[in-house]
Amino acid sequence: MVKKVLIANRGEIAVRIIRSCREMGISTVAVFSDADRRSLHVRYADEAVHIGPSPSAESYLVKEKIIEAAKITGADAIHPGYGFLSENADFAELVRSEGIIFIGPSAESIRLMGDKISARSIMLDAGVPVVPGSSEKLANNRSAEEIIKETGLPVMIKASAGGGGKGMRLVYKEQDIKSSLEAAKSEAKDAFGDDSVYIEKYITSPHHIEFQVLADKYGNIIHLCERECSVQRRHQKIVEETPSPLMTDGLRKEMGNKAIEAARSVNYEGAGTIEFLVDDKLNYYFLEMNTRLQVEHPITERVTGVDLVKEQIRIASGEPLSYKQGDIFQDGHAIECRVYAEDPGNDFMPCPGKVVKITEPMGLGVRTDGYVYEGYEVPVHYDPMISKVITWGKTREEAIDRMLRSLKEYNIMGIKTTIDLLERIMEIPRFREGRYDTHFIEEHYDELLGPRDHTEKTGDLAMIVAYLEYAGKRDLMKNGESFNSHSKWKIENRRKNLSGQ
Amino acid sequence: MVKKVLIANRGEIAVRIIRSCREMGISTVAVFSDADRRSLHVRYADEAVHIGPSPSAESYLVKEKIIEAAKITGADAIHPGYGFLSENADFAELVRSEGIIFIGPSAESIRLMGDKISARSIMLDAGVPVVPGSSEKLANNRSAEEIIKETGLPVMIKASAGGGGKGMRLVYKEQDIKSSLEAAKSEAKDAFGDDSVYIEKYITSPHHIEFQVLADKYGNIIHLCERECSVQRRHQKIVEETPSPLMTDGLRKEMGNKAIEAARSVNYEGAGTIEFLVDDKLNYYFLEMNTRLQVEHPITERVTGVDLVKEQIRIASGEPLSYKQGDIFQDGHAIECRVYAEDPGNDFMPCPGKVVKITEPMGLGVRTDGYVYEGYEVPVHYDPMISKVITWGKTREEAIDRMLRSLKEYNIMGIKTTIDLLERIMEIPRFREGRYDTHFIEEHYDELLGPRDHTEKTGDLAMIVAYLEYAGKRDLMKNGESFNSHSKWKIENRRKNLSGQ
Amino acid sequence: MPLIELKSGEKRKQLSILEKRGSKMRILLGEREYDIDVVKVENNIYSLLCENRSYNMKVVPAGKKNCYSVRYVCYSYDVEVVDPETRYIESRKKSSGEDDENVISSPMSGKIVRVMVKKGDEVKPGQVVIVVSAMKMESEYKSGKAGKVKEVLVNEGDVVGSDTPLIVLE
Amino acid sequence: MPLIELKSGEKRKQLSILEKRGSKMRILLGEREYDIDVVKVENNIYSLLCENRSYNMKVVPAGKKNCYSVRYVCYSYDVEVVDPETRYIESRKKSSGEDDENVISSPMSGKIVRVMVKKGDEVKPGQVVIVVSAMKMESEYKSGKAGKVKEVLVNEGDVVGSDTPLIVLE
Repeated sequence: MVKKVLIANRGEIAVRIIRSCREMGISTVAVFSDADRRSLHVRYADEAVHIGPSPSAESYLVKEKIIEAAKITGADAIHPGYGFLSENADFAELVRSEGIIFIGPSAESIRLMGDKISARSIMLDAGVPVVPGSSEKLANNRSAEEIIKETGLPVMIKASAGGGGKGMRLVYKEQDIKSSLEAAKSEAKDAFGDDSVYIEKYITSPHHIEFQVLADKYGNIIHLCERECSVQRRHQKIVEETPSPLMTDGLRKEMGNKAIEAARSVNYEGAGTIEFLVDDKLNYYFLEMNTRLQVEHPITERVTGVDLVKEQIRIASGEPLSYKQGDIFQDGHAIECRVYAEDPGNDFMPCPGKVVKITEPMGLGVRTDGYVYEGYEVPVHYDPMISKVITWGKTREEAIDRMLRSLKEYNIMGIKTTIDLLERIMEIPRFREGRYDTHFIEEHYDELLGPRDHTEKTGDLAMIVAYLEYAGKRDLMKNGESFNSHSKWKIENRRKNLSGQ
Repeated sequence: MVKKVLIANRGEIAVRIIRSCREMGISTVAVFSDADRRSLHVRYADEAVHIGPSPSAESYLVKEKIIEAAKITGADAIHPGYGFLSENADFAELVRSEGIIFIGPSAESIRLMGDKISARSIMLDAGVPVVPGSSEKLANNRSAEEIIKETGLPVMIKASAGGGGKGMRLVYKEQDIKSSLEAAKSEAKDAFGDDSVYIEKYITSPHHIEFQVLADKYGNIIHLCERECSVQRRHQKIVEETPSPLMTDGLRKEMGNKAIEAARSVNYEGAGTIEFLVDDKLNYYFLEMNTRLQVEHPITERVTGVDLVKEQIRIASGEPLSYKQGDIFQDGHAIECRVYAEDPGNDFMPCPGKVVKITEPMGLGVRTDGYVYEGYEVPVHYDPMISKVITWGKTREEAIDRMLRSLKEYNIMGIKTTIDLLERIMEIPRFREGRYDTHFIEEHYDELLGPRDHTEKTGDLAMIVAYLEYAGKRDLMKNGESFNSHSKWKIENRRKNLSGQ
Repeated sequence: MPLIELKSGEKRKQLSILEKRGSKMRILLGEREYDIDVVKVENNIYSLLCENRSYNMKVVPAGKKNCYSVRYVCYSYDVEVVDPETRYIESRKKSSGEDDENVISSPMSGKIVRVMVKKGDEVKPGQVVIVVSAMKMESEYKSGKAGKVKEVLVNEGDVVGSDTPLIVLE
Repeated sequence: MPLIELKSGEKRKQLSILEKRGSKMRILLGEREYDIDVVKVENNIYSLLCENRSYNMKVVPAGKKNCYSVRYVCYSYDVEVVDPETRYIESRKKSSGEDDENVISSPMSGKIVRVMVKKGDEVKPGQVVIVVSAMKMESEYKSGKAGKVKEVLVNEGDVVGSDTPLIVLE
């Protein structure tokens, strides 16, 4: 078994990985940039190594610095988390060539799945359905236009090297084909240095459903059921749940088997996720494979009881899977809500800054995975996700009610967050009924982001509180002592003085 | 269904009940004494009513004030929590006579189970084994001595009205019988105003194992398996787990059925707990029934998935049980550790005071039910329990490892707590092996409470930190600004100044 | 007690404390009287009881002087406390014609990626003058009005806090 | 830098800061030199890095002046900072024979249930002088030495904090 793991990441996922290592009795090494000296992963790990300036290109993305940190501390394994170098095949290769265990799949698997077009053709060979469209990079507009006509409008043009919605164009009308192709290529060139694009049939009312898989070194592969990830804004997930309200037992079995086939076709090892697009008629198409842990992995952990990070470490240590397919079932329902440091009322503008106060939701059926604390300054350099709330219920309804209760308890002051938006999502009837697709956010924009009704009285009380805070500060400046002080005695004394005036 | 619940309690259990009410869309009313104006249950409830001075005899124990608060706010139900008035039959009766729903069993059930001797004889009639000994209050020493000879030494003399270890005497030798009887009676008279005692065979190597039951108004009764509660100090539980390491499937079924019979014999309704004493040979004896929610109910919630407070409310609203016996199974393993505001190094002396800082453990498989927050002054008037940590694991080993990880994360500053003691309990081999009985704490006193080994280096670093804190405060007093300030810029500036000196 | 006025959105109300006993207060706000029991339970958090209802209200400074952002469950209020000093400054500003709108400030913290104007440039309303990057996203800041650039206060590569002045127009 | 001495249990060590750059310091403590990177991350919490090891250390005042209780995972240390002022007072006290042990203080907060001595009483070592109740438990406080009661500072029914002087002996 691995003895000391270096976590080549930061934020909540670094903390989450350290937690499982602790429970396994494995030592941990954090790495950090200038901006992260005060970050929780540095405080929480057994050891911590500084790896450079704040921009990730000069720290978290520099393979050699990570390897050096592992050597200095004698770490025998590296866990890449998600993002950063987690899907970088060269990094996986370099780590292994230095005699260090990479907690993840082979460089070859990462490469095959990293290129969307090669992944598509491998899936076709493995009998996994893919979205109708081109199977190769498009050489010129001529052949692209032909393929679009074959596939039938609407289609999606996508960058081959893409991700995050860049280099994507949706085409409804024939006359837009040429200009959209050009725009997608130019954007792809800018973003990824590669203007290759491919064509996919555009699915109306699409659902984003993914399957978690685990595979060991001995060819054993299991799936841990699905996650429904259709609540998205700007192609980024913000709410996920399992089971999917769309899923049937039969379809779960079928898609789960396809997910296993997909993993087998690239000799996959470790934890991975097969993403599918599913339409309203329950046709499903392979979208891509994420060859690492997902942000939303905790909902799977909650309903299956499997600690995915522990399984990753066991697999990387050469142990066979602890579970057989027959051991895996979904108990109850789990939902995850992502808390971003953003201002939803201002077009989701990032909102870094200092956390003045934080109160975590607690009690039955609630888990939070976060990393910010009181007084922590959320840095401007990295991803704005600061926390995830995961709730569980015997039923979907209970999980939603518990999520609402938890979000109302969750108090983060000093920075703007998506908590209020998430609360509203839980209240929208179409969400509660489980009838939503990836267009959900845009179709409910006003309900989710418009002003909230309120009463005259709460507005008045807010004014009174603002006054008391103002008066407390004023008195503090004047007398070096606040009348709102925590100490009861001070309050009493001051009141006596006042009444004597 | 009930619409508005008044919680006749305080602390963690009041907060925990409000949480479930929130999830059910039920309004909540808190009551509070002078000492509790700042308590979390007051802040967290929808409404809050002041019911008197700090001593509970003048507030939380005054039936009429509670009823009045319910009437003022229009609450249609009262949840008594545990402790305070929860097992007061007169209160249950009074509440109902005022047309308010009492979330708990009938006054009659409470009365029958409240008197240990009447409970004993009912159990004998219902075919539930009881500890060999007297079935009646003892009239005089003569008959007591006879019964002791019949039962066989060692025996335990117990106060009939008792609880909390008062009026109890363990007798090993014949010559001690008379003096022990007299001492027990005198103590019982002092503590409860009633000198009745009874005799029970003393079980060597005893295990305290209890069964959770749920019963509706229609005669449906189920059990939710056992809780092992043998880790105790001064007859108070501090660690509980489920399943019990001692339990077998067959015994669970048998004892579960006996627990159901026990509840049925008093026409029980609501959530209740049957406590058993189990010896090493798996002989089990009825000890008592708690006719209310238990402190340790969350471990049952975690392995069965049942929200016990929600079930209590549904039962009180006249709904049939949501579960059948066949729906109940234990998934994985759960442990609870109780955090008391006490100094274990100083004979568990209570340690009320101000919480300077608190960091809750988080992540996969952890639940905390607490009520103190940063700046909160734990009052001297009430129970010292401030929080409970509940962890879950696929296996008992994982649950213990997760508990250790959680306790190490749990940081409460400003008051002394049992957290370190709990950590040590998790580390003792006999606990890890599941081979312990109610003598565990006393038998491991030195390992649990002796000094901890440490290195020279950590001691040195502690000195350095003390110096830095001192220097920061000194500078703050001198310059109105600390060199340990949160702001990086201030530190930089000051260092520049220093180096320029 | 000096006259205190509170502004929140369109509303402007005068506040006076009529009575105070322990944590209990009687307050007149505009036309309405409130009997409240209020304690500051944590930094930035107040617990109010009013007609038996319990309000857990959170308050943080909202950037400008004497401005506070107050939150109660999902409701947010921006409240300005208009004290006599502020009123005096307000009236002086109006008469002298001073104007804060000549300054373009950053609405969020971030790193300056590109400064698209220099001293002396003429800018049009809506023209992008600066690009700031934070948390993997770039945002463009536009001028709210036409004018000539008097001064550029930041350089490319600088990390700025929110509400930092970036560019001054004449 | 003035000479600083630190006391923890039996140990007494002198501290001097040899070098300071940003958050990094080189410190000489007794005979050992430490290169540490230290930041105060929260009130009462310091993050230390020393030879790549990460220490999250918590510190709270420990009642007496310049005394701190420091915690690192399960390890607790009581540390006293002996500054020149304290040393001066210490030396003065020794010569004048003043003694803190004449005061019986409460080790915890609680309510005074019974005061068992009055002014002028003679007490023996180990004699119970006061009973305090907290959290449903009663505790007896004993005198550490023999002496005559000079003053009783509390009454039955009073609620006292920890480290409050209760009784003074002559």
